[in-house]
Amino acid sequence: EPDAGEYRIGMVSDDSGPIASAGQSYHQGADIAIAEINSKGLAGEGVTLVLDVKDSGSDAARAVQAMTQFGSDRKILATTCCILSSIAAAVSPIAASNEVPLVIYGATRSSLPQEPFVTSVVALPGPQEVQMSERIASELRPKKVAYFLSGDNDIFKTRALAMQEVIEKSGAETVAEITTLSADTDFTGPATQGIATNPDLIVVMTTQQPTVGIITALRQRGYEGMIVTSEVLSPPAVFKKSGDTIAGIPFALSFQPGVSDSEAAVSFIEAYKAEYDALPDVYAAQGYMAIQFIAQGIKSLDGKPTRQDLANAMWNTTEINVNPYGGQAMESGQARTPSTLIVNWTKDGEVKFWEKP
Amino acid sequence: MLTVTNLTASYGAIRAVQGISLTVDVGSLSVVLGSNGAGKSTTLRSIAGLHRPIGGSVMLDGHNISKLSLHNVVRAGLALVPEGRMVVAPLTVEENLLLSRFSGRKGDGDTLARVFDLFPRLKERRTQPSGLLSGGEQQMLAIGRALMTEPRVLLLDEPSMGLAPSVVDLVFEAIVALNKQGQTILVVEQNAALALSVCDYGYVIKRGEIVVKGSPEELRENPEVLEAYLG
Amino acid sequence: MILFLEQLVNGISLGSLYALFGIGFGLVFATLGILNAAHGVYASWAAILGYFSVEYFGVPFPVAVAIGVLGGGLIAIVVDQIGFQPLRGRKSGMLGALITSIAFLIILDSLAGMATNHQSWAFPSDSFPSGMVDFGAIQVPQMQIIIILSTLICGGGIYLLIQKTRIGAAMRAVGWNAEAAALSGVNPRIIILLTAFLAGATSGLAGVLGGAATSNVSYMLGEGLLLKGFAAVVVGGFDDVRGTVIAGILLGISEVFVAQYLSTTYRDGFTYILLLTFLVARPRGLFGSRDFVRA
Amino acid sequence: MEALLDFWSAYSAAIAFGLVNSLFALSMYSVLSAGILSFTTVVFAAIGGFAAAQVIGTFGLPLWVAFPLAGIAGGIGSAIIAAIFLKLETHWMALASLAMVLITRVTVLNTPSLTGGVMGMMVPVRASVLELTILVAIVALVFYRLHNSWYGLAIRAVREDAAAASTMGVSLRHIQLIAFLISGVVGGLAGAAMATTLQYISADTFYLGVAFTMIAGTVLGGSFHWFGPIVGAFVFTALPSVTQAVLPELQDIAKGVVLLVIMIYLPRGLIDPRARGLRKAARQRQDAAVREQDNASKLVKNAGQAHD
Amino acid sequence: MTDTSGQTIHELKNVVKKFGGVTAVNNLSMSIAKGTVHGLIGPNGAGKTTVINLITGLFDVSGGTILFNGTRTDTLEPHQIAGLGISRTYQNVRLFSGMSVLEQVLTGCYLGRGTNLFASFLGTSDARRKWKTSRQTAMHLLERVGMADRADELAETLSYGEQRRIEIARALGSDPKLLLLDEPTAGMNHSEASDIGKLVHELRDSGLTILMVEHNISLVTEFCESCTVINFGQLLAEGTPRACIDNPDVQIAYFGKKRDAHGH
Ligand SMILES: Nc1ncnc2c1ncn2[C@@H]1O[C@H](COP(=O)(O)OP(=O)(O)OP(=O)(O)O)[C@@H](O)[C@H]1O
Ligand SMILES: Nc1ncnc2c1ncn2[C@@H]1O[C@H](COP(=O)(O)OP(=O)(O)OP(=O)(O)O)[C@@H](O)[C@H]1O
Ligand SMILES: [Mg+2]
Ligand SMILES: [Mg+2]
Repeated sequence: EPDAGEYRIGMVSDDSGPIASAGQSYHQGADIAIAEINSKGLAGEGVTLVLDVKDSGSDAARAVQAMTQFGSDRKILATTCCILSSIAAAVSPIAASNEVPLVIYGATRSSLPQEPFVTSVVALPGPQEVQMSERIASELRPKKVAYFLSGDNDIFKTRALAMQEVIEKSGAETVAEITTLSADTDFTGPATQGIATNPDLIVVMTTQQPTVGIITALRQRGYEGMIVTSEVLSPPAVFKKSGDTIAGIPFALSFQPGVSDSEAAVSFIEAYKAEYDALPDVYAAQGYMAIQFIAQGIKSLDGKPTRQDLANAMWNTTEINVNPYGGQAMESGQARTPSTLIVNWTKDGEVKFWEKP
Repeated sequence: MLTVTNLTASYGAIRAVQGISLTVDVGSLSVVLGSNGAGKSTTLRSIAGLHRPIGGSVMLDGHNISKLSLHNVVRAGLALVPEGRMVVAPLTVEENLLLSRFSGRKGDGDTLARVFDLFPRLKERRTQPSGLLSGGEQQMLAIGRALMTEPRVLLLDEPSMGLAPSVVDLVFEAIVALNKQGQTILVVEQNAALALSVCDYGYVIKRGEIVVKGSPEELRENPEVLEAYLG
Repeated sequence: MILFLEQLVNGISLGSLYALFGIGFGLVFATLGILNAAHGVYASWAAILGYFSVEYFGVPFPVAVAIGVLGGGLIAIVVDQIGFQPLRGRKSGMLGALITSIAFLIILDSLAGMATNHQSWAFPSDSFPSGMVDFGAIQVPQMQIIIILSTLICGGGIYLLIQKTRIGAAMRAVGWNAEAAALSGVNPRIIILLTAFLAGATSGLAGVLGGAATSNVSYMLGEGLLLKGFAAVVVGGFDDVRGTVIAGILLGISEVFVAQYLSTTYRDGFTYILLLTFLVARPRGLFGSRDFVRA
Repeated sequence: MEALLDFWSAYSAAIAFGLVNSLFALSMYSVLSAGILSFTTVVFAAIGGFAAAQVIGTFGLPLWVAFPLAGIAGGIGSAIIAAIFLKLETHWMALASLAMVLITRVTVLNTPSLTGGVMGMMVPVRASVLELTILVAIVALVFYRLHNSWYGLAIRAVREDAAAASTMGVSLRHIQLIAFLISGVVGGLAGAAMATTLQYISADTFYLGVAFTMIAGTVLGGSFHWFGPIVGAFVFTALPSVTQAVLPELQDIAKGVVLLVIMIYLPRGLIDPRARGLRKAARQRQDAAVREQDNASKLVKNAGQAHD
Repeated sequence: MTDTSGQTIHELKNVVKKFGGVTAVNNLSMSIAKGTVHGLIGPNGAGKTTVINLITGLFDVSGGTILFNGTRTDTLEPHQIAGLGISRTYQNVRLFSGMSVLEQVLTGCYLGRGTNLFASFLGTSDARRKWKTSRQTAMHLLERVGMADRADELAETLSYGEQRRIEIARALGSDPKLLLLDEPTAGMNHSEASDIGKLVHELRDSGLTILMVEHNISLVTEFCESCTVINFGQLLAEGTPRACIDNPDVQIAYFGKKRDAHGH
C-alpha cells in the first residue's frame, strides 16, 4: 500500500457548454467516488484523494490548456477527462507527453488508449444495441423499419448501422433513413417524412437532444407504433422533460437505478441520492468508476506513488473492483462491454426491464 | 430673453470657447462674426445643447437651459440651424419637416405651408430622401426644420452657406420678416456686409473670446472688422 | 402530394419562426445600427420565463406567452441601456456595439444555463395548444398555425409602424443620428427604448412559441435562431420588414425540402450555397435597400 | 527555479493559445482595416490547418515546411473567395462570410479523406511556444511595415471613406484584394498554428467559436492599429484563466462583464491611435496658445520700448 | 510658360444624368480651356455637384460622353480618372476620420508616390527617399493653405473652414492637371475667401486648369476667366463671368429679379 497522505487528481470537466448536463453528472459521480474512497480507505490506509477541477466548457482549446497545467503540476498524480471524442483526442497526446495517467470517461471513440498513460473506462458501444435489436427483431417481427441517423456523429451512426444489419437480417425492410444533426431543434419535417413511410418500428439513434425531439415530434404527429433508441434516454431529467411520451421505449445500457442491483451499484445510488437528492444516471456511474479505477491503481502501489508506476499499474489492471455495472473487465487500458440491461421508462417515471408490449 | 454668461466649452482638452457672455433681447436680431476656428459654431452648439459646455450658464426666459438635453432645449423654444445641416438623411424632406411635431410646439400645417412658400424647391423635392438633396437644398431644409418648431429664439449658424444668391436674399428677407414679427434671432454669418445690414447688434469672436461688440454702425467702423470681414 | 403539402406547411412554420425572430434583429440594425449578437438570448430567456411560469405557477399558455414577450422586451431594454447607450456618439462604429452585445450574449447565456441547469426542458404537452387542426387533405398542428399568424401580424404591424407613422419616422431618424432627430424635438432616449423593447418582445415571442412547438426550452434556443434570423434579414434587404418575412419563410421552406428531398447532411451547406448564390446575383437583397447618402 | 519552470509549463499553453489567437485576430484585422467585416478567416484557417495536418501527418514534413505551405494554401483560398466577395457590399459580405464558414464546416465533415470527416485529424507534431513566437513576430513585422507604407495610408482612407479615397487614385478593388490575400495567408498560418498547438483538429475547431474569439479579440484590442488585435487576443485568451482562478462558478459571466466594461470605457479598444491623436492635438494647441501669449507679451514690451 | 489657353482640356458632350425620375443633368455640353479658371454656377439643385461627380466617375453617366485631353473618361473607374490627373474637393467636407492633417494630404499624394506598394512595404532606400519627398510636398501644400502649423492634429478637430483648406491641399497632393473645386470658400469670410482666390490664381499660373463651383459671385467675377451657368441641369449661359451675370435669364434664375449682381 502507498504512503498515507493526500494525492491530487485533475479533472477536466464539462460543467458548462453545450453538453453541460451530462458533464455535471460525470462530475457529481466522481465526487461521490472521492468521498467513498476517502472514508473507506479504498486507495490505501490513510490515503485521501482530492479532486482538482478545471472546466473546459466543452472547448478543445480550454481543455488542452487545463490538461497542460495538470501535466506540469507535480502535485497532480493522475487525471481524468472528456466526454467528447474530439476533446479526448486533443488531450491524450498531452497526457502522454507529460507522462501523467489519464482516464477517459465518456468519449466512445475506439483506440484512444495509449500505453501506458491513457486508459479508458468507457466500453465501446455497439454490442449492447445489437443484443437489444436481436431481441426486438425476434419478439416483435417488424416489417417496415425507419431509421433516424445522426449526420454529424459517426459513433451514433455506426451504432445505428449495426442495429440495422441485425434487424434487416430478420427480414425487415428499411423504409427510410432520415438524417438529423446534433444541433437541430425542429423535427416536424423529419417526423413527417418518417411517418409518411408508414413504418411499424422506428429506430432513433442520435445524440440526446435530437432523440428526445424526434420522439416527441413523432408522437405529437400521431405516430403510435414502436420506437427503440439508445441510453441517451436514461437520465431522469429526460423523463422529467418529456413525461410519458417516452414511456415504453426500450434502450440498452449497463447501469440504471431501479434495475442495477449489485452491491456497488446500490451503495453508489444511495450515496448519490443522499448527496444530490436525485438518482444517478449512467454518466454519473462512469464518472464514479473512473475515480474508482484510479484509486484501485494507487492502492496497488508502495511507498510514494509515481505517475509512471501508477500508469503501469492501471494499464495492467484487468478488472475494476468497485463498479456499479456488476462487473467491468479491462483489457490493455480499454474497458470491455459489461452486462447489458434492456430497459424502458414506465408512465410513472420508473425504469423497468423492457417487456414485449 | 437669451442671456449667456461666461460660457466656456472645450473638446476634451482643447478649449474652444472661453468665457463668452452675450445677451439677445426679445425681438432683436444679433449677429456673430469671426474667422475660421474662432469658436462661433461651438458657441451656438453650446447654447443649443448640441454640445455640453463645461462652464457658464444659458438662460432662456429666466430659466437655465444649459443643463437640459437637446430635445428639451428645442421644446423650451430654442431652435438651431446647425453647421453641417444635420438633416436626417433617410427621411424624406416632408418627414424631416414633420418630425418637428415631436417638439410639442405647434408646427401645424400652416407652418409647413409657410416653409414650402419660402423654399419652393423643397416642395418640389418633398418625397425625396433628404440625404440625396443638393447641398443648398439641404441647407434650406435645415432652416425649414428649425422654423417648423416655431421657436421663440432662433439660432442660425451660417445660414447662407451653400445657397445661391437669390436664396440668400430670400433667407435674409425671411429672417428680417420673422424678426419684425417679434422673433428673437442670433445668427453667425460670414457674409458680414449682409449680416450687418440687417442686425441690431453684433459681436466679433476671436480665439473663443468676444473681442468687439456693438451696434452695426460701430462694428462697421471698427478697423479690424473692416479689413477682415468687409474688405 | 400530401407529404409535400405537409412539408410545405412545416417549412412555412419553421420559416415564420426565423422571420419573427429576424424582424426585431433587422429593426434594431436598420434603425439603431446595431448588429446585436444578444438578440438570440432574448428568445432563450423569454422561452425560459414562459416555461417557468407554466411549470411553477401553472399560468395558462397565453399568459406564459405574455410573460415571455414582456421579459424579452425588458431584457432588451436593459441590454441596450447598459451595453449600447454608453457607446452612442463615441465613434466606436458598429463593432463596439457588436462586442458589447457579445459580452451580453456570454453573460445572459451563462445565466440562462444556470437557470435551466444546462438542460433542455419542454412545456408539458397539455399546457399549450398541441392538437392538430384538420384541413381535409392534411392535418396541421395548432402551434404551427399560431406561429404563422403571429409572424404575419407582427411583420405587418411593424412594417406599418415604421413606414407609415410618425413614431416610425422618429425611429428611423434617431437611428440615423440621434442629435439630428433631437433638433426636431424628438426624445431619442424614449424612441430607442421603444425600439429595443419591440425587438426584444418579438424575439421573445419567437422564443416562447418556438420553445413550445419544438419541445425545446433551453439556454441554447436563441443561438439556433440567430444565424437564420440574420440570414433572413440580409436576404430580405436590411431595412424592409416585408423582405425579412418573405426571406425567412423561404429559408424555412428550403431547409425542410432540402432535408426531405436531398440530404440533411448537406442541408446547411446547400442552404448557404443557395444564399451565397443569391447574394452574388442580387447583392442588395430581395427588396434592395434604398440609398440615401450620396456618393 | 523549479517553481519558475512549473509556472512556465502551466501557463505556456495559455501563451501558446494567445499567440495562435493573435494570428487569427490579425487575419481578421487585415480585412477589417479595409472596412470589411468578414469571418472568412475561419475558412482560411481550416484550409491551412488541414493542409498542415496532412503535410505533417501524412507526408511527415517538418513544421517549418508546413507553415509556409499552409500560408500559401490559405492565400489561394482567399484569392478565390475574394473573387466572389468583392462584388458584395459590406453587410452582405459579412453574411456571405458567415455562410462560407458554414459551408466550410459541411465540406470538412464530408471529405473524410482530406480532413478525417467527423473524426477529425491528429497532428503528431507540436509547435513550441518559441516557434509560435517567431511566427507571430514575423507576421507582426509584416503588419508593422504595411502600416507605415503607402498601403497602410491607402487602406485607412478606404476604410473611412471609400468613395473619397477612390477620387484620390486609390483603387478600392486593388487594396481590398491585397487585404484579402494577407488575411488568407495569415489565416492559413493561424490554422496551421492551431493544428500544431491543439495537435488535433476537426470541423469544430474551425467553426463559429473561433470566429467569436477573433472578433472579440480584435475589437477589444483595437481594430484601428495592427498591435490592437495582438493585445486583444492575449487579453481575451487570458480572461477565462483569470476568471476561473478568481470566480470558478461564475467564470463565463465574469468574462462577459470584463469584456463589457472594457468596451464601455474604451469603445475603440485598448489600442486607439485616434485617442492618441486627440491628446497630441490638445497638447499642441496648448503649446501654441502659450507661444502666442509669449509673443503678445513680447510685443507689448517692444511697444513699450518704442514709446520710450 | 507657353500659352496654351484656348486649347480644350476637358469636355462634356450632351451629358445626361437621371436618378430614377429626376433628371439632374440634362444634355449638358461644356468645355474647359487649358490653363484657365472656369466657373460653374447655377441655382441650388441645378446639378453642379452632379457634374463634378460625373467627371470624377463617382456617378455613371446616363448618356453622353466626357473627354479629358481627348480620352473618354465616362467609362472609367474613379481611381483611373484620378490617375489621369483629375482631382477634386467635396462640397460637404469629406476628410478621413482618425487621420492627422498631414496624413490626409499624404493620402492625396498617393498617385505621386513614385514607388510601388511592394517597394514601399519593403522600405527600399529609393522608396524611403520618395516617401520623404512626398512628405515635403504635403507640408509645402499645407503651408500654401496656411495650415502647416496644424499638420499633426487630427483633421476632425478642426473647424469647418479649416477643414475646407485641408481638402484643397489634399486635392493638390496628386499634382493634378485639372482641379475641381466644389464651393471652396463656403463658410469663409471675405478676406479668407480672397486668400483662396489668390491661391487659385497661383495654381493656374503654375499651369493647372481649375473648374470652380461657387455661389460667391464676386469671387467668380474676380478670379474666373470663363464661366458656365446651368439651371435644371441644362446650359443657361456661357462666356465671360460678366457676360453670364448680365444675361437676363441668369438674372432671373440665379439672382432673383429684384437684385442686381453687383450689389453688396
Ligand atoms: N470636434 C472637435 N474636436 C476638437 N476640437 C474641435 C472640434 N470642433 C471644433 N474644434 C476646435 O474648436 C475651435 C473652434 O471651432 P468652431 O467650429 O467653433 O469654429 P468656427 O468659429 O465655427 O469656425 P468656422 O468658421 O470654420 O466654422 C477650433 O479651433 C476647432 O479646431
Ligand atoms: N442620388 C440622387 N437621387 C435623386 N436625386 C438626386 C441624387 N443626387 C442628386 N439629386 C438631385 O439632383 C439635383 C442636382 O443636385 P446637385 O447636388 O448636383 O446640385 P447643385 O447644383 O450642386 O446644388 P447646390 O448648389 O445646392 O449644391 C438636386 O435636385 C438633387 O436633389
Ligand atoms: Mg463654424
Ligand atoms: Mg452642390
